[in-house]
Amino acid sequence: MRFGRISSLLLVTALLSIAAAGCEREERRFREVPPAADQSTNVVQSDLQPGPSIVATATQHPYDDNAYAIASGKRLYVQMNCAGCHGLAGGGSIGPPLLDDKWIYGSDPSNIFSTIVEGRPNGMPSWKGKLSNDQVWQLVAYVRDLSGLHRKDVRNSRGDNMAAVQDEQNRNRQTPRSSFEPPGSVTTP
Amino acid sequence: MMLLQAPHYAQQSMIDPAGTKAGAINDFWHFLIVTASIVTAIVFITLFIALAKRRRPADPEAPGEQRSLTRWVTGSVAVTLVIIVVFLFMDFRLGRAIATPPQRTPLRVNVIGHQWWWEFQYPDSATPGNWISTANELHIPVGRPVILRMSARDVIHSFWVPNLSGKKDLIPGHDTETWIEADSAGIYRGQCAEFCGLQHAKMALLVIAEPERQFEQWALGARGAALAPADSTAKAGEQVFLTGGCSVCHAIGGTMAGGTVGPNLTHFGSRLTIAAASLPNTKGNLGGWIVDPQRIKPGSFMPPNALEPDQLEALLAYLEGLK
Amino acid sequence: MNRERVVADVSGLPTVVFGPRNLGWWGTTGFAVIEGFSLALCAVTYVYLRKNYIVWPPEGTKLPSLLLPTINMGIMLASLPLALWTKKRAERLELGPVRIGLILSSLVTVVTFGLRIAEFTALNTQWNSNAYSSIIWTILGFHGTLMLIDLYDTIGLTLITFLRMESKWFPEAADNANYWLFTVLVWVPMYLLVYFGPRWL
Amino acid sequence: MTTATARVETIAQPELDVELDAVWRSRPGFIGWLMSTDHKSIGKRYVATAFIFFCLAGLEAATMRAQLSRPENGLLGPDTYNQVFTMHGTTMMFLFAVPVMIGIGLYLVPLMIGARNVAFPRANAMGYWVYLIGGLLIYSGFFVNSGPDAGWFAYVPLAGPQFSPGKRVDIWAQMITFTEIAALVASVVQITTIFKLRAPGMSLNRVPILVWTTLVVQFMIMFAMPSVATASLFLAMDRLISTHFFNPAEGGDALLWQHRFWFFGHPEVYIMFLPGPGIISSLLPAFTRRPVFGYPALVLAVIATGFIAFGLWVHHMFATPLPQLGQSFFTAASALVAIPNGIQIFCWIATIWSGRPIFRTPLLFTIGSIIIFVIGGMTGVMIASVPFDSQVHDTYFIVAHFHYVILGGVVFPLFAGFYYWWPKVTGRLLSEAAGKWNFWLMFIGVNATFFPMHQLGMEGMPRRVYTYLAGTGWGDLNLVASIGALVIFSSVVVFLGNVIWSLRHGQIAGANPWNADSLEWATSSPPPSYNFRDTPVVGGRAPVWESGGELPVMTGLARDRQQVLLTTVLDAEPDSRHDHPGHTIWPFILAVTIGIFFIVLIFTPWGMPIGTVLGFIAYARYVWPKKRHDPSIIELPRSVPPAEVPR
Repeated sequence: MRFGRISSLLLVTALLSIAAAGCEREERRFREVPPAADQSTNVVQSDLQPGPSIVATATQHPYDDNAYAIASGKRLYVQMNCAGCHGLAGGGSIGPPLLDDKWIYGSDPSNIFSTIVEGRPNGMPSWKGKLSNDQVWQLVAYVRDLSGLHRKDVRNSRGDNMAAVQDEQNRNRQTPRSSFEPPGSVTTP
Repeated sequence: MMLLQAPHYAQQSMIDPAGTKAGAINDFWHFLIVTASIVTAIVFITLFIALAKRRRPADPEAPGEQRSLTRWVTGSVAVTLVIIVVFLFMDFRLGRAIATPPQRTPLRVNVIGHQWWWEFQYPDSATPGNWISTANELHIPVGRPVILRMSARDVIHSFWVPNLSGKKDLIPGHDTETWIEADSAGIYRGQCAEFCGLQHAKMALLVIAEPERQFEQWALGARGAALAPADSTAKAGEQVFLTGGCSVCHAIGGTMAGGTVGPNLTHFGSRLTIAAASLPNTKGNLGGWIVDPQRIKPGSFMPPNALEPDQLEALLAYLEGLK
Repeated sequence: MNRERVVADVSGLPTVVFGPRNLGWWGTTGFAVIEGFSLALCAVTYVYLRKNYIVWPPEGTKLPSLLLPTINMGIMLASLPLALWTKKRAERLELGPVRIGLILSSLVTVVTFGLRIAEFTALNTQWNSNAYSSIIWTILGFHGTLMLIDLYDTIGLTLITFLRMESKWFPEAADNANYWLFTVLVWVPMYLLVYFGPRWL
Repeated sequence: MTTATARVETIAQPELDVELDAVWRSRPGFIGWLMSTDHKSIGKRYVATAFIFFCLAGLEAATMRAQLSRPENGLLGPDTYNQVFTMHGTTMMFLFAVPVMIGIGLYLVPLMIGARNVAFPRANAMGYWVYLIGGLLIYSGFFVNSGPDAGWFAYVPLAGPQFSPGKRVDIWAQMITFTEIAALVASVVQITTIFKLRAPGMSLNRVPILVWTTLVVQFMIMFAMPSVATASLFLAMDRLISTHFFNPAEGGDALLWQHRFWFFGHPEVYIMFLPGPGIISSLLPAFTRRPVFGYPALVLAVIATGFIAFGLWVHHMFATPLPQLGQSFFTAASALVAIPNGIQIFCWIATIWSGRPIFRTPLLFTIGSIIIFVIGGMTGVMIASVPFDSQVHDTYFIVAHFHYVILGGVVFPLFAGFYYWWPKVTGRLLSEAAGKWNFWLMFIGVNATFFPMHQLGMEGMPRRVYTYLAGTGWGDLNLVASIGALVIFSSVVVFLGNVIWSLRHGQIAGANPWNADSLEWATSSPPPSYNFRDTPVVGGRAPVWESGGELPVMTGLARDRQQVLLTTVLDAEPDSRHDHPGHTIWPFILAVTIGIFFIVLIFTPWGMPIGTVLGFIAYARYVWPKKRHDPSIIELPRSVPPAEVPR
């Protein structure tokens, strides 16, 4: 009897968490900038001294669990010509690749956010004022998807493009690693 | 609400034709509705008589009764067949008549469907670099066929201006072609007719049919670069446009702004509507749209822009000046 | 209505019948029709996709190899007399030969199914390379599923003939042979399409 | 086989009834409920489940009508609206219209042809569970904001991997494949049942018309469903493992989906619709006191419709680039389908004309059906025209057209059939007064809702829009349509009340309350678990009327196990006996494993091996024989040729 009650409790909890995951995954947020964004905008790092990333506040951004935001990020990635430097599938060309586990400025969402907003030396332009916070967060979500940092059910499938651009969904997960190497070494992988 | 007040040309109707194709289809519709009404009336009256008659039924198995019923059913089927054949004959004739445009020098326009707006390009064979690129408002000359070469950038859309012509799909991977012709000058509304996602409902367009001379005048202006800002407010607005987020997606001919994600705004001030013919192009509407587009078209790809009041004022002055 | 008038007695009718007289035959045939039509639709898709290309197979895609698939096709065709023999023995209610036939059929199916899995490498392309690759992988996989089902059925039936034999399983053995006939024969045009389509079309 | 002439009349045999019931009855309790393979239980479950889905889809429709009742309404945003309209279409097509007709067929066909059960009772039970799991899957998705939002037709590329991120469309695609499996299983079951289990003497030219329509529909399912099942498989593969069927950049084709979908989608319309005329033809004799006029013409019309239905699909694609010659062919086919449908309507009118109409609720719904269907048929011929269709395609004119067709051809006959067969199923009549309210509210509501939509379409209102501008002038007619939807809603409430009231207080019906002619009325209401004590023998098209209260029967089927009589395909001569396996839990478990296969596959490819292994285990238990019925079996005599039967 007791066992039955516990197991049914577990079952209900499991179902509810599946439901919650489903809800979060499918949400189409159009207007509001998610709450975490405002805090994260304050994570300003100096342009002049990129240095090691600050991983102290590991903010799990809500967009990380949102398939629609990740897909929107992918659209922006192409439209804003991120692909021009980082490669269509994030494989990198002029800019560093986004697929591997080398994260010069950290893989934390807030780090990527400030990388996009503030720009980085050696070519990464600042997108401050060009993109809304929402859009930057979508890009953040997509960049993390490129390296397989999201759970599988929110990740992007293939786009309607050439097969050479591999889909994110069936790519293996990368372990993020904050790199302490000086930025100069990045261009020679 | 001021914002939602629609102009008189918000209406679109296939039974108020203003074009060659729509006119022919409307004539056919008259034939259809008259025939269908007569047939329906006969069937219903027969049914009601059958239900209402109070006489004792004849023996259903009696050979005479059977024979008269058989004759009646056979006759009805034969009449139906005749009507269908006439229908097919008229339909095929109509289909052939409107399949190809009349043999006059047509105007050629490229139509590109985007989620959720229309792009129109007027190729110029003489000077290839001198195309007109505009959005959501298609200018055509009256009385001249216009061949539309259509493609889609993302998903399937369908081009439809009921007063002028039936619809044709825009399908990724398949370029399609259709033609329209306006009989009389006017502004005709059209709308995407194939479900294309979140803002399918607000993916409208206007066809502005003008007499040939007026059209040529418009085309001349549309080919040129944008007007330089007239005053200092507008100048400040240009700066807002170029340094802010706008130029990332929108292009304005003659400036540094060359974004191709959203509509080309070179002659934005002369447009009647904004947001894919969803709102009249007034200063108030435009301001509301720039600041919070997701309230007007939730899900559209235009992001909100948190501009300072004076920045917004300047930007509006600049955009409205782009005649 | 409680009043009944007895006009005949059916207790003398047989319980073991073959072919269309047997219910199982209708089930097998029904699913064979559905599966065959699905495969035909895949073939139509293949031809439909063909017209999107000028070069076939698409540029940069290697032609499929012929050796392994042809061997497999050969084994499948060579096993047809076995299936027909088993079917005939089943119709004569001969248990011993039916058991032998089923065991041999199981072996043949295991071999051909194993070869089928290996056949995917003979396609010389990945399913996610282009539409051509997608459809040939699908055709091969779809038919492979039919083979797997037949394999499973055959082995199960073999076990039943040893462990729980009743005369009603003879018609099942005959239907099992029918299904194998279908599986092999439907593969002949598909084999030509998948392996010679890129060469001829 | 002996020809018994001894007993001309048998008195009631209570001990036989008890014996048969012990063999055929479903076991009590919840597990017994899961185990039942009785076609009557399965049929009732299909109908009840489909009706629940009908109500859900109706609520979705009501929500949409509320949103559209005035311009720029803010009740639903585009995201929610798209999910709601997709769910409405998907539910009505896949979870209501087809299953409800399958269910009615499964309940009635064995009774109408004098059989004890359907041909493959276990597969039949499994089909139901698969359908139920599919419906639960998509609705649980809907309730956690994962409802599909690309339309019930799911056109690629919008439904493809790039433009529909997340799992919404994956769930949809899997549900489609899923419910198609259920429909395909039911088709094999029903075709075999109708061909092999008919009562002796019920040759094909004596089969009730509802059975004919069921047969034709099941054949159509057999050829239509594989098209959409493989297409949804392609879609799921495109989305999950990056195949390129619909990716134009890699040689895929967006139109391929449309062809595959409509090659199913148009026959689907007739799959839903054909049983409706079957119901009408079957109940008209009871309410006109004469056999339906033109039996051969009706049967041929049904078969012709079945064939023509496969030649119409392109008329859903007239706005796509297609060669003109092809369009003309499909125009002609679309217009000509009016002929067989016309034949049916003319035959019904002829039946009423020469009979004496009895105005009970089933007849009212029949008349309503004819009126509404004729209007829908008229607009149907109109839109066969390519130029006219190019104007009204994807507008509210089409919405009006197909709702007229489906309400007139499916829902009204369904209600007529419901009032007609409810006493057979439950033993109690529904209230006539409430039935008349139900009819008039529905008739008025349907016309108020859908007639204005013709005009809206002509005025340019496209389908699938979550809102419209005030200046379009569509507000007033939309408001009328929304009020009409309220009337339909109240009609369904009256119906539900009637059903609940009848279960307790309805008048006891007796075996044949309508004095009808077909075989299901020859057994008690509700029918016993074994349907008929002895196998009825049929001598004409109206066996009950012809028997004059004394049903000819054949005896001799086994009493100690579930045995059925097989007859020959054309003439229904007794041919052999067949043992059914009896009630078992394994169809349910097999369906659950198939569910695991498809659902887990949405999230991980591991669904494939896990589902296959579990499925094989369940399937092994499903087929594995429990015990030998007669151990001496191996030396059984050769099968004997079909016996001669007195006719």
